[in-house]
Amino acid sequence: MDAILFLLFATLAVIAAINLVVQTHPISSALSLIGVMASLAVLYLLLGAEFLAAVQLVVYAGAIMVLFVFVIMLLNAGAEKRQHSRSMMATVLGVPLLAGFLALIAYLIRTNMPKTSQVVFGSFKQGGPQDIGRALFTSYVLPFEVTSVLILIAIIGAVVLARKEI
Amino acid sequence: MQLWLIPTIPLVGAMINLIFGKRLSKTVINAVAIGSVLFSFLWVLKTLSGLGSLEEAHVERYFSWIQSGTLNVGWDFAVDRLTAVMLLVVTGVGTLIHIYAAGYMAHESGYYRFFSYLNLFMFFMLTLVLGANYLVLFVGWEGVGLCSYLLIGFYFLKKSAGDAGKKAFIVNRVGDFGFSLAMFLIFGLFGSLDFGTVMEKAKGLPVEAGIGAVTLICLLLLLGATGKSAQVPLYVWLPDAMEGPTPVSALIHAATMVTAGVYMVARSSSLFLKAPLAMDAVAIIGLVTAVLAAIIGLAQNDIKKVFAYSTVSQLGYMFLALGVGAFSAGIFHVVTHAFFKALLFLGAGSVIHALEGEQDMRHMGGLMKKTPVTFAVLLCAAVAIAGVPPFSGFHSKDAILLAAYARAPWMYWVGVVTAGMTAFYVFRAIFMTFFGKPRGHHHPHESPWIMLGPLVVLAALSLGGGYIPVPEYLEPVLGPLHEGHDTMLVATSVIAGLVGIGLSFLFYVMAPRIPESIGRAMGGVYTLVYNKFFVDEFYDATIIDPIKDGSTSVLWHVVDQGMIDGTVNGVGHRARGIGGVLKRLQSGYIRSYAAWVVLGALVVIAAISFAGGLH
Amino acid sequence: MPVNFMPSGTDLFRFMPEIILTLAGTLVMVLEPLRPRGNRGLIYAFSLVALFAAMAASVLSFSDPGAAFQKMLIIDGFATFFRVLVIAVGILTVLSSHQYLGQEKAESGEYYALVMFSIVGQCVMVSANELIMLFIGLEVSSIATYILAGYLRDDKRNNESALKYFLLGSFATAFLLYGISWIYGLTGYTNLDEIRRVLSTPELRPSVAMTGAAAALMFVGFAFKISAAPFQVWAPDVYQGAPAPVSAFMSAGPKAAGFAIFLRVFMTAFQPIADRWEPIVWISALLTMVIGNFAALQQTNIKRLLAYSSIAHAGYVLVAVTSHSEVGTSAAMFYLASYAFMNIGAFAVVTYFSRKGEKYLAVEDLAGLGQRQPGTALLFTVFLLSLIGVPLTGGFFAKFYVFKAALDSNLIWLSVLALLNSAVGAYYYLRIIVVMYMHEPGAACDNLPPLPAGIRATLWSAAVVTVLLGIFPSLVLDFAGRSVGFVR
Amino acid sequence: MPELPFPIPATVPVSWYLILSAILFTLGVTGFLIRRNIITVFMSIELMLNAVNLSFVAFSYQLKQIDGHIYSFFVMVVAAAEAAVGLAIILTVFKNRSTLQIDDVSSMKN
Amino acid sequence: MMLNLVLFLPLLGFLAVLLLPKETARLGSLLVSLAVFVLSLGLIGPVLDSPAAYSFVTDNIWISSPQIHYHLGIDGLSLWLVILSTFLTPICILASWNSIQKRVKEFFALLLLLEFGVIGVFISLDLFLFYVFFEVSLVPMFLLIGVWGHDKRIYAAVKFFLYTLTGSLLMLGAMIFLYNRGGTFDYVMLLEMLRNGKLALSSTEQFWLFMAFFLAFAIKVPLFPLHTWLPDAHGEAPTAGSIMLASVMLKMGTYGLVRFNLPMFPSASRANAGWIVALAIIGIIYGALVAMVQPNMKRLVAYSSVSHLGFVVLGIFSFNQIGLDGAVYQMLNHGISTGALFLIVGFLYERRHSLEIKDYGGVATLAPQLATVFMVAMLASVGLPTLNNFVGEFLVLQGAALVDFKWAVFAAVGVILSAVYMLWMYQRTFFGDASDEVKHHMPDLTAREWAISIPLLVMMIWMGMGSGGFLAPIGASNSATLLQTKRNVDFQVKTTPSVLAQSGEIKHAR
Repeated sequence: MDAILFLLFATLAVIAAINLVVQTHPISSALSLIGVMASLAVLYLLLGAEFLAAVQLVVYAGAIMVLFVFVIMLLNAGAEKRQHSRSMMATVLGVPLLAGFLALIAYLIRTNMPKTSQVVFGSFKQGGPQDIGRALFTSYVLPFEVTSVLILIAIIGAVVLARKEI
Repeated sequence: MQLWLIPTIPLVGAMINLIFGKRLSKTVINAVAIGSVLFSFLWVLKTLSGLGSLEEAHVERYFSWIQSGTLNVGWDFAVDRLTAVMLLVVTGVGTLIHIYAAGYMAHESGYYRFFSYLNLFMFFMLTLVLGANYLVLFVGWEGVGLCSYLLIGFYFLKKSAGDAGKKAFIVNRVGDFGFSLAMFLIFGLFGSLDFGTVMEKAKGLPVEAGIGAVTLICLLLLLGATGKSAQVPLYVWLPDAMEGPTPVSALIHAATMVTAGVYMVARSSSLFLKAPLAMDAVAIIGLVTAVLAAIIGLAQNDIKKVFAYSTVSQLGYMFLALGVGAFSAGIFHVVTHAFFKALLFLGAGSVIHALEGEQDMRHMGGLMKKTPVTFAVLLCAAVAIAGVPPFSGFHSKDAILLAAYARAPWMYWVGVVTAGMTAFYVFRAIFMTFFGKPRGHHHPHESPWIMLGPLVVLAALSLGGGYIPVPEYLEPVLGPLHEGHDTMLVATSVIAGLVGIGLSFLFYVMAPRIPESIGRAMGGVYTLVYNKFFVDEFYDATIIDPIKDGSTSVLWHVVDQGMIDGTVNGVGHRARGIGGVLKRLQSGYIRSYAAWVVLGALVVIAAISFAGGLH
Repeated sequence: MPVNFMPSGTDLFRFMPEIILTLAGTLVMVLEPLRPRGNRGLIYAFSLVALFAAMAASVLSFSDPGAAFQKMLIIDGFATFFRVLVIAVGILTVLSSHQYLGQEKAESGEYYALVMFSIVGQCVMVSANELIMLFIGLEVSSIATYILAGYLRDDKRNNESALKYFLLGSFATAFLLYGISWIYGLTGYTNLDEIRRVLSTPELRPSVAMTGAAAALMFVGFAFKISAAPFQVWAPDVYQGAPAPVSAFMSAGPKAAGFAIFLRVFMTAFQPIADRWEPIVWISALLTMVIGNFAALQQTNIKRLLAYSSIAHAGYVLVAVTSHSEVGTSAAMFYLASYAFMNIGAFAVVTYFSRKGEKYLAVEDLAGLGQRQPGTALLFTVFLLSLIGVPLTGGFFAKFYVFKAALDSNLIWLSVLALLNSAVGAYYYLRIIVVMYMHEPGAACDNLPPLPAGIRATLWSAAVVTVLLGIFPSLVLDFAGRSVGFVR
Repeated sequence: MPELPFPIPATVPVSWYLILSAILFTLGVTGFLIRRNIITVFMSIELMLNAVNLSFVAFSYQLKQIDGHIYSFFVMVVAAAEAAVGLAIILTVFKNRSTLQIDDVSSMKN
Repeated sequence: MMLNLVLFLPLLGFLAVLLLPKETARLGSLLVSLAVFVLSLGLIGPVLDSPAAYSFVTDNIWISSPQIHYHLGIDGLSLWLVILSTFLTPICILASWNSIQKRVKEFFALLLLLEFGVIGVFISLDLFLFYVFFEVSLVPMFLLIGVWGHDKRIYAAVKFFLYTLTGSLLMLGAMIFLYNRGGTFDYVMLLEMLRNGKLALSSTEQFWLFMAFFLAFAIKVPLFPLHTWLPDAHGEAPTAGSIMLASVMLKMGTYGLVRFNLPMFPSASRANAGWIVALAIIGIIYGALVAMVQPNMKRLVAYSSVSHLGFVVLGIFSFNQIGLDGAVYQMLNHGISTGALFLIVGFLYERRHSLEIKDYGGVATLAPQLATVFMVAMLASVGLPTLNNFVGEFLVLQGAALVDFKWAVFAAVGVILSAVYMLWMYQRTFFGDASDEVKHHMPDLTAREWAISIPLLVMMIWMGMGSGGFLAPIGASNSATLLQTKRNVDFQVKTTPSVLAQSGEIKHAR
């Protein structure tokens, strides 16, 4: 059952990701990305990351992706124009590079990761909000606080770059 | 005995004239110039009389010059009998020529400069003969070369004068090249450059059979001597040197400086005696020079050039003497030659003075009446050089020829033929100048007595100088002359001289057509001789032009600018080229940049994961 | 795991510089709407005060060195060295920005706040002892810098610069993160000391190949930040396009911080597999030097030229890193310090000279500066000579220590190549000197405004430090030498 | 449940998750390299970050630790901040150039 | 203290001249340089007392880690070179008195900075300190050429800088290597360690270290084929720049060879002497031949420097007292005589504003004093006895001849050629008829010009006639150097003159 769920959503994620890559219209890509995120949320659940699965859906797929869609709409971005690609490097080297990259990483994982440790749904139970919250406000209190600076910067950035007059 | 005063006084004179001369009157300049040389002469006399018989060399050491490791060279002067003879000739003839020059140069600009240079020359010449080691000799050696350069180029507005001066200096440099190499070997071999030490040690060496160190030294010294004394193959500068004022030709290029080579070889006689091969080389070079110059002299029309070739030829005689081991005969000839050749030049100067600068004998003639004193003194010089007994040239030439016969008869015969030619061309000059009808448009006038006075003195010496017992005096230094007194041989050479005079009389007084027809008949040869066997042209074509062109087009343009600088600039250019390629990597496209990142990541991961460490 | 929600006093004390800067940045934002119309000097002065206070705090915090926040941070000599350095960079940046922003009519509190936040990020980076902390510090610093690069939003070059920096930066950060995740997965830790312990204990040791791959992925991220080849591609475009003071800032502050984390991670956590990464860094160092120096030869835009030069200098620092010894680390620290000052000095001249809209950026525009403004030209010359590495400047000792470290570790070929590279590098710096002094003054040198006080202060302080480092390098080097003992 | 022609394991190893993560990461990179719309390129980065997150969570599961979750959480926060700033930058680019073609933003080069 | 004063007074002068108003620059720098000169004369006495040891030693630690000493000292080798530098600087300042009209202050200040650098080079006893000064002297010269030079000045200046920098960087690498092996940069300590075997270098190491040092110095010398920066630099430099470059800066290379290469890497020095001598001899002849056909006076003199410096290198690598003494003496001689030549070419340039020989002719008529001064300098340069160059060339050739007579033969060809190019140039410049341009622009020497020329002329004659006083300290310090090169030498070059060997009579000490 676990395996089927994994295979199902993994396939879904990969298909959505491929769709993201092959679609020329940014809106289609954005929707595909949301698909990927949703599939991943399921996989997170399988791995026992309940809180993350929720955040993935609510914050990531919800809030962040809405921002993307909003900007796409705002800019009225249409489909990519079919034009000759000018990035020589990307055009020539792109596919072999990527294939090589994936093969390399996959090979490393296949040969080096233990094959015995199976993912069993429900065997890992510390992924709930309570555990996360405790960790965040004890061991990880500093990064947590520092991320607030990050958010502040993001706000300032948006203000600086988007407002009318300085 | 204050030997240092002998050269220094002329130096002081030179400096005074050089620095203040522009503001001094001619009288003062004369007084300084002639006075200083005269003083030197007198001081020489005083010194020599004070030194007595001079069986041993008298050495004076002043201060250290170069001191490095085992090399220790000082400013040392020495007098022995050889030096004494040279000193007397140099200061004596020098004084006379200075006096003459005061008259000859009276109307030239740069008067002070001329006398300054002339005095400077005296300084260096005296240093040359007084030096007690090779290096001090070399100082004089180079110094006289410098003065020669300055005086030849005295009329520097004329390009030919500048060229001639430069040529003299450079050709001499080639000789000096040999001389300095010889010095290095001498120091290497003997550990010293002092004449005394070197000669002492040389006497202990065995006679060399092949080309050993001593022979090499002697050959290199010979190279030096051929430069200074205008021997084959380096004689080419001397005829050109006639661009200088005539007193210069007389003093430097006839009487004194050019004999420095002879002096130097004589000075090194102990070395040469150990190197028979080198001796032969000296003799043969002397002979070849004597003959070659005499032949060229036959066909020259410029009166000074005739005498110049004659000088070369006579110097060849001296070398012949040295080469056959008759060192004292060589020096004897130096002395007599100084008298009669100085006289010939000064007389020629008087003629030129009379004709206001004309030097071409074809435009002279019939001067006997107009300039009787000049004619008389020149005639004295001519009979002396022609070897007519009992005048001075006869004695010295005779000594040389006899010594040559003792060495190898064929040398004697060549010498005799040369003597005949010498007599011929000298008298040719006399006849063309003083006999016949005037061929120029000038109004000749006799020279003033300030010029004629020295001529007369020299004439007396030319006539009677042969009775000065120079070879005998030099015996302690240069060894005795081994000559059998063979009357037949003496007679033959005298006859050769007389035949030469007779032919000359026939050709240039009795039947002036003959030379022309001979010249026509012998067309090619005549052209060859007239053009001095094209030696200058040969040197130009084989040495000078290739060096100049090669330096310009190959070394400078190809090697320096092309190869070396080309490489350097090429590296720079290549670097910029690489830069041009590398900056093309920055295409400006974000996706390309990302591709670089991916490529880099791939390589880095693969390398770290699989390649492992280098160690 | 005994944990407290409230951090202890010691923790806060050791974290004081960041706190000061964060509060100051926030305060600036608060003050911004309240400031009197047209008077920007107040914020400028306030930022300076805050930065000086932060510098004092970081010096002060070193009086009680140690870890903070459950070993998230470690305040040691190394951290203090770089904290002081990046704050000093911040001070010089603020000094040289004031007039620039004024002339571009873009002065606002946000700019200073962003500079300070970026420095907070860098301070966190250099004192981070934990990969996640390091990552967050890096992001704080980077995101603030992305915005600064595009600060003049109506300027096309600024936009392009920001976009390129942002996209590629995020891209590289993803690689870094991927690497971090692997390291976490393989060792179970993100604490550097723990990672080192695991990697150096044979029975705990995970697969070397995969650890290596993880290290490689992290290397990609770091190399990108320090613009090491082949990840240097973004730097010229970004430096060229960003506002001049920001370029100065980027090439000094974030770069130094990037090197700091690179050094700390690789010298601490990955020291056990040093023989694996050393060759990579060797090649990368060489490529970086070559690309930087050679590509700079043909540049005509002075900002772009300085960008390539900054790449080349990263190469020299990498030579020091390659030697992976304590000597090498201290050499790298010295290099970064002296480079920061000379480079900010050079950029400050560019900032001053380019004038409104950065009109005058061609090298040729500098023609005759030596006559028109001898003082400025002299200072610029000092910086350029230092960049060349002429003795009696900091740049010389920087190179010297790098070569010394490399030869110490027997990297003879790399040293020789680095030496030759620095000869190549001399050419393009010389060209600037040549133009300044040996060309006839051109139009660009007419009507030069007087040197503004801020830039004057930047130039002089940078020059004084450069020369001081050139005569008494021990001042800094001794401290660096004492601070490189990572292994506790 | 009907028999399948090939046996389906009841569970899958953690490494499968990791491989999925690798595939997604690579697809993200692919998107970055081949897409020409700036926004899509940006979304590719988000995809890469998601892949990383998956990797974190998988490792966290394997190690039976919670830390990986925390890291994922921070990555999300960072991604959010990046998204805000990144989209703002994209907006300014669009305002100045009226284009979202990534290859058009290449005025500085060489 | 004295030595420190001599070193730092020019630096203080540099700063002072920069800060003082423009009008005082000339006089101020002249006074400073004269003061330095007078002070430097005070160095002579103590050095003459113990020329083989270092006098006026200052040894402090400058930088603690890596330990770098501020170690100064002066011995017989460096004494005259320091004096030469201090002697020529006031001459350069006077020579530029009128000819420099733009950016006056900077010019004179840079001359003083240059003096600081070159003095430092000659008295540093710490490798690192030496390197620092070696490089520091580069910058003022670069600017002197580049700012105040002639048409192609920029190319020349950059070429000069890059050439020299490239070589010296490799030397820096070698120095660091030595430090890593020996633990110190201090020259005296390193030498001691090399002597007693505490620091043993394998022959490969010695070879590469030798090469690194050699390359740096050979570029500076410059030795064929690394010389092509020199004609450009000289051709384009202002008069003072040319003088300092030729007279002092080239000596930094040969000084380095004697000071560092020979004693520190004795066996490598001996092993490589063969090809180095070959290059030196090629340089002698090649430089002379190329000089001969130069149309530009300064370039001609520059190529003549290549030739003359070839003699110096030849003497150094002869490995005997005579050759080495000659080489060091020749450094000084070349400094004086070539300096004088450049000076007088500068006089000509100030009058006619051309360096092309073809633009001259007939100068001797119009300016006989100028012609005379040039004549003397030229004669010194061609090695006329009684003038200085002769002594050096003679010693070098003698020293070379003692090792291998062929060396002397080839090298002596250069002496012939030197007369060729110099006299030819002299003839074309000074003899013949003067063109109108020359006639109108050729006043004779002024009092100031005489004042600069006379010291040089006096030195030429003094050094040519009485070399003893100069050679004594040089010889003492050289014999110490030679002693050092004889230690730990695992093999010897053939030092028996092949020619002399045959006569079997050679029994003299070398």
